[in-house]
Amino acid sequence: MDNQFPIQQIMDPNGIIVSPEYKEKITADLAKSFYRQLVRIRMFDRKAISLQRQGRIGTYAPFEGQEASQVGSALALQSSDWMFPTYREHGAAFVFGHSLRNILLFWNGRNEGCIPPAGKKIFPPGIPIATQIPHAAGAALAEKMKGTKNAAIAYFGDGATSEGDFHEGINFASVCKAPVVFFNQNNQYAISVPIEKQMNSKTIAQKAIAYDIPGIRIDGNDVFTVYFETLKALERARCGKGPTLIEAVTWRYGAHTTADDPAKYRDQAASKSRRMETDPILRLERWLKNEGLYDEAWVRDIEADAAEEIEEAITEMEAFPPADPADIFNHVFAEPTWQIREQKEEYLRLVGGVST
Amino acid sequence: MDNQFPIQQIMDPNGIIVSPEYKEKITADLAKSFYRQLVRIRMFDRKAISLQRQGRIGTYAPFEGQEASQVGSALALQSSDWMFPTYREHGAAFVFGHSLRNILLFWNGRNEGCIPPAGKKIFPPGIPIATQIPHAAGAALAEKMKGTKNAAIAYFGDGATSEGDFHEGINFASVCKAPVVFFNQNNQYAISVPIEKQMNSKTIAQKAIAYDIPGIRIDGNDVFTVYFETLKALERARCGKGPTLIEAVTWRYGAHTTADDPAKYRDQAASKSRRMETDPILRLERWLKNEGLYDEAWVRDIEADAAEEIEEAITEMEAFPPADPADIFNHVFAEPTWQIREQKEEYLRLVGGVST
Amino acid sequence: MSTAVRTKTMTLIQAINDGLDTMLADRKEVVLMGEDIGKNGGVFRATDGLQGKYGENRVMDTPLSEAGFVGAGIGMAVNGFLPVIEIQFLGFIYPAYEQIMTHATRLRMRTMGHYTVPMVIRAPYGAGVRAPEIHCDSTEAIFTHMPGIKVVCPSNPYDAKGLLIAAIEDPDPILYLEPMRSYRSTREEVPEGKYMIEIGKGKKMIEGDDVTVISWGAMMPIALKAAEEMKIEGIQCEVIDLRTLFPIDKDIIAESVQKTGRTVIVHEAHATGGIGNDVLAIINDTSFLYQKAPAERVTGFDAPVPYFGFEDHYLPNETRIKHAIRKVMMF
Amino acid sequence: MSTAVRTKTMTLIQAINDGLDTMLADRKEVVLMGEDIGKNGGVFRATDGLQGKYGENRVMDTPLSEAGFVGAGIGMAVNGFLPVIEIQFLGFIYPAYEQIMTHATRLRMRTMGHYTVPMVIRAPYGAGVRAPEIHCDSTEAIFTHMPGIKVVCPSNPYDAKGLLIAAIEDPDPILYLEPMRSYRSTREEVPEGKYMIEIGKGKKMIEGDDVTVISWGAMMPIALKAAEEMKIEGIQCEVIDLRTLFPIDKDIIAESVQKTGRTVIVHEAHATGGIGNDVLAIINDTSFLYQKAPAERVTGFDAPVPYFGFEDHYLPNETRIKHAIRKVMMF
Ligand SMILES: Cc1ncc(C[n+]2csc(CCOP(=O)(O)OP(=O)(O)O)c2C)c(N)n1
Ligand SMILES: Cc1ncc(C[n+]2csc(CCOP(=O)(O)OP(=O)(O)O)c2C)c(N)n1
Ligand SMILES: [Mg+2]
Ligand SMILES: [Mg+2]
Repeated sequence: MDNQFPIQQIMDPNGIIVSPEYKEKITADLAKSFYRQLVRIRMFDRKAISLQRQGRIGTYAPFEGQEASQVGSALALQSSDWMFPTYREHGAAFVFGHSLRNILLFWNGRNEGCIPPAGKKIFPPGIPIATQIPHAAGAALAEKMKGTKNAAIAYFGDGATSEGDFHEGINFASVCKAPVVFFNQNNQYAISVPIEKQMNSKTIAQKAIAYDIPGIRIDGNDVFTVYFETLKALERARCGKGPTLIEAVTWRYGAHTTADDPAKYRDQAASKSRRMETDPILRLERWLKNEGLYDEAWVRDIEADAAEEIEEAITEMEAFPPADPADIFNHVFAEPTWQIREQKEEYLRLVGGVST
Repeated sequence: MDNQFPIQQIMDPNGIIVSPEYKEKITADLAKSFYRQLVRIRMFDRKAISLQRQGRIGTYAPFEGQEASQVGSALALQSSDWMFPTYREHGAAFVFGHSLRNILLFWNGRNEGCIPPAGKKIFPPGIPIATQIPHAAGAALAEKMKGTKNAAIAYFGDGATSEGDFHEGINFASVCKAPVVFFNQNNQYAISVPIEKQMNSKTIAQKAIAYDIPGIRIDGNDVFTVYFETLKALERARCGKGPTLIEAVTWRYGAHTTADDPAKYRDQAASKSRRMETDPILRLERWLKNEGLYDEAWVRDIEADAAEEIEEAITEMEAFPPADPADIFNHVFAEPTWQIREQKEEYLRLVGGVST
Repeated sequence: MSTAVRTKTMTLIQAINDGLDTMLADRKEVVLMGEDIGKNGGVFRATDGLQGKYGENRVMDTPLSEAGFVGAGIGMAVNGFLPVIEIQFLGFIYPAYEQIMTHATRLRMRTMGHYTVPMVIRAPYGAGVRAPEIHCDSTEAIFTHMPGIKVVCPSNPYDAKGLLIAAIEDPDPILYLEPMRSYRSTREEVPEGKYMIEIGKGKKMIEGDDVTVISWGAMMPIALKAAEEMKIEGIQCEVIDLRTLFPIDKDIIAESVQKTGRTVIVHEAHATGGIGNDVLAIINDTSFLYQKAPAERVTGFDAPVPYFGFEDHYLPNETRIKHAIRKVMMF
Repeated sequence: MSTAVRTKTMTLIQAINDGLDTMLADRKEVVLMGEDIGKNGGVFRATDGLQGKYGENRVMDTPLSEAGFVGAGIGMAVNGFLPVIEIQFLGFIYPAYEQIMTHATRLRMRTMGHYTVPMVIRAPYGAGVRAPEIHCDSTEAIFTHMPGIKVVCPSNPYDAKGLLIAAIEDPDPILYLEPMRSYRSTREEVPEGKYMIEIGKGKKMIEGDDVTVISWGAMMPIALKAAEEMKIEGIQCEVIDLRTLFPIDKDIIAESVQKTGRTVIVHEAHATGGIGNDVLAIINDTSFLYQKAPAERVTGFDAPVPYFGFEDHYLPNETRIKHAIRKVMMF
């Protein structure tokens, strides 16, 4: 089956374009905007890990190694589209326009972190695996029923494909031709469980056949392929042709979360060699160099900008007002029930707070 | 996709063998034993509907039209295999050796009807759609772990393929190569919902690709195909080659249950013409006639035997002792908790019963 | 209610159909979703005729996947629609339990009101109609325990329509339980057009000074009958129809129990963890000193709902209710 | 217990690991199933080292599908095995709710004892460890309401091992809840080898005459601390660890409440529909006339468990418990 679903690639690990038909489409501007986002989110990811180590945020899920999948797919969206990320796609959410301060607040246990900037249709990071897949199908169907050209993208991992919600959500979307892209980041592990124990199929793309929708398997570390294939799938969605399943084959270098120790279940040497060979940023760097577009000063600028932006977000996050216990009660229903009113009042009286 | 999964057939609607390689395998004895079972379960089915109309049993789910799928698959089992039927496979269960009295008791709202004869591994009819699929996977895995050559068969309808449990159960079985056959009766309707609204795929067999297991699409009204393909799948299972998904394309002539009115949602003319053209019993009758094996007296004997057997079962069912309220309490746990003890005692005292 | 309002004689299921029809006409965001609700009009005919009238986009047959279509409904609700989802029987809601528990009820909280889920889930519940297993569950308590969803349950045609419209208009998720055995058992006058029964308010069905009898849904007719029969023994029951199971009308309970000092709670669900215990808690918290006897709970047993051959034994009946009333009187 | 039994100092999570190890060695039908329980030894290390010791057939990593592997576990249990299934966090059990509700708990009833499901489901529960959302739920009540399954919850290493072994030996399905915040908070002496704590029996942790404080699991240390602190105010609390949440030890509650006449119940779960109400029902039914004050419930609020930035406010603490104790004393 895997030979029916070869991994599609536009740029190989050496930064050489192997699908010449894309040569014209890949402009310097486009490539540079990709590079900037890749660097930005990697720097954020590393910083977040160190914040967690310092106890300045809670458990954190890093994505280093998966940046091309997140950047390429997020940049393919139009700004009025919907995004349904999981706990690992804050890179994509950031690129799509989420607030970095809010992303940090999320990882610091604050609901405020779930609120996207005005006008941005980003769902809170999905925690129960695969449950966001039916949501994306429904939100996309709603767009279709309203007669817009907006689409939705749902992210999920390889492990998520085992859940019933993966199956039910895609089946639903396929039947009603909802404008949605199911974007799988196959990083080959669900925490400690390797893909061979997760499924008997060699690819995730082939699961699309069950729903008679296109299934595409791509090199998730090649930002060009990710971008152009997502764009195509979104285009199909907007034209009423229904959903697409994209399998972006990738790898996380580090731990599942900062609470995880990958040495328990896999040889970290693989991560090391992948870092050298198939890294998404290095690869684009090689292309930029091949094209003579790589400019150290420009890279330093990008990095400096990103560093500043990240520091600012951290400052804002840390200056954020402390959690207000009233908020536990204020958002259960539009109008609080008597239980909530009574409990809130009693608790706030007890802690000497003021009912807000 | 449907041309990748053509409907396999050994005997065509005119009772002609179209797959000559089976000619030798189809002996007169085999064919006659199939015929006897087909007649037996159809007679039972019709009788059950009339019992329901007379208020002698509760709501009943008829299977007329699907007899070949049930007989062929049930006869392919070995007696130490496991059967996981739904509410529509009492035909298969009967053929596999279930007690007709108990089947009737089940439809009369009696738990006693869920108990198979000693040594027969038949699960109670599955009511929540698709939930039996993981059970079959687990029971089959248990056989494998015990080192037996026993297999399991799980029945389910076309509608069931939309449920998460279908997906999770098959995925689980495929990963651990459990010896189980997933036997789908695609009667093309889930109550009123036609298959086009149930799924975007043209076949159910192609869903096997998602799990990299064999998916086979067969004429579910051809008892020979059903029998030989189920036998093959069971053989694969016993050899450690894992599960198979069989899609038996068939049709129910009548209502979903006696509480349903199919005229609300489909043209019953289709059922009429199918009865003439593709009926599973008529087809085998045509073959028997073509072969000169059809013998009116023999058929009358079969029918008389079946009628007698059915009447006996009805008599037994109706002579069965009335429901004992103590049984509500007696089988919740191996040992009743205090709640159950107290509630039982109080209730039995109130109705003047004796605690048993 | 204005006296000029026209009414029509309806069964409970007709009142539901009428309520759906009213809201489909009234608000274009309303969409119905579920298994067999289209051409077939629902296995109980709750949606009969509606697909013909409003089209396949407004009245959608879904694939057989409760998690899938409840999840999709959440996505639609967040994106501007008002889904009214039919679960064919309450016993088949369990596959959607995760979607309801982790999303429908929490999206408002999670996003501090940025995303909300104005969705109604309708589900017939309860035993007593000789249906197969699992079709007869009465598991409201696994939802009333779940913050973020309200649970309502009408016992008569008038309330059925008014509560349904209120549920659809409510900005939060609502589980709307339908007493299946009362679907066609009685008819009454139901106003045409739009009206609402306030969610969170119970109703006094009979006044009385001796014992407060609290129930709802399919148990109401039985509770009312038992109360009526107790008059022969000189016992005046005050019967309350809760109508909303979360948030329960605390005031109506407190007021009545403070008058009678005696309580009998009747429900189909299991005793342990049943809503009867929420009522006990309300009495404990509001009316402790008024109690003249321990409250009695007449409920389904702490055993799974049995096969229908046994269901008459399982279900609370007049005999058990009267027994409990006598017990609280004689304490 | 014989005095010759050797013991070892263990945390609660080590005691669970030791209990699993003991039973894997003792009964060849025991198989462990779950996500990440193999090489990884579980995200909390409950199964650390066990796959290495007993092999992949006895300690199986499953695909990420709670309904699938709980359903498969039911099939295995019916077919001769004793599955011990890990749900990574209680908040991820909801996809398996249907399998538990309609099959694990009902197969014995359905077949009048012909098929049974001797299965244990282990799940860490509760807030207080700064975990992401849904990882912190305490939803035991949606299982205690479900007839056919028992629910147990240890608060200390000794009980953890003894209850786990009893659960595995029990012929019926058991939900075994693990207080995640107590996994490593204390160590105590735990006997080597096999021993059992009787399911359905609570334990008196402190004797006292004034107020009965009832709790379990992760709330026990806090309840004990509050009770200890009340001594300064001259109030002697009797503290009971329920240990089993269904069937609750009715006798230990009745006996204590009949002595003190005052009750405070402490749990993490929401007040409405929480097990606190089951305790109220037991008091109502057994000890009505002994009550000197309405019972107080100190619980999680009727709001979803919030993000961890708010969880210290959400969780019952000593202040709230002491406040409740004073309240029942001053009534
Ligand atoms: C329903 C559910 N079960 C279990 C978990 C615990 N869990 C969190 S992440 C994870 C693995 C997910 O793997 P995958 O889908 O491959 O995504 P990745 O983390 O690799 O991005 C698990 C089991 C969960 N969050 N939800
Ligand atoms: C989880 C669940 N949802 C809904 C139902 C109600 N229901 C009973 S049968 C049925 C249709 C099943 O169709 P299919 O799987 O094609 O089987 P068939 O009845 O055609 O044999 C439905 C929706 C159910 N039993 N379980
Ligand atoms: Mg992964
Ligand atoms: Mg069907």
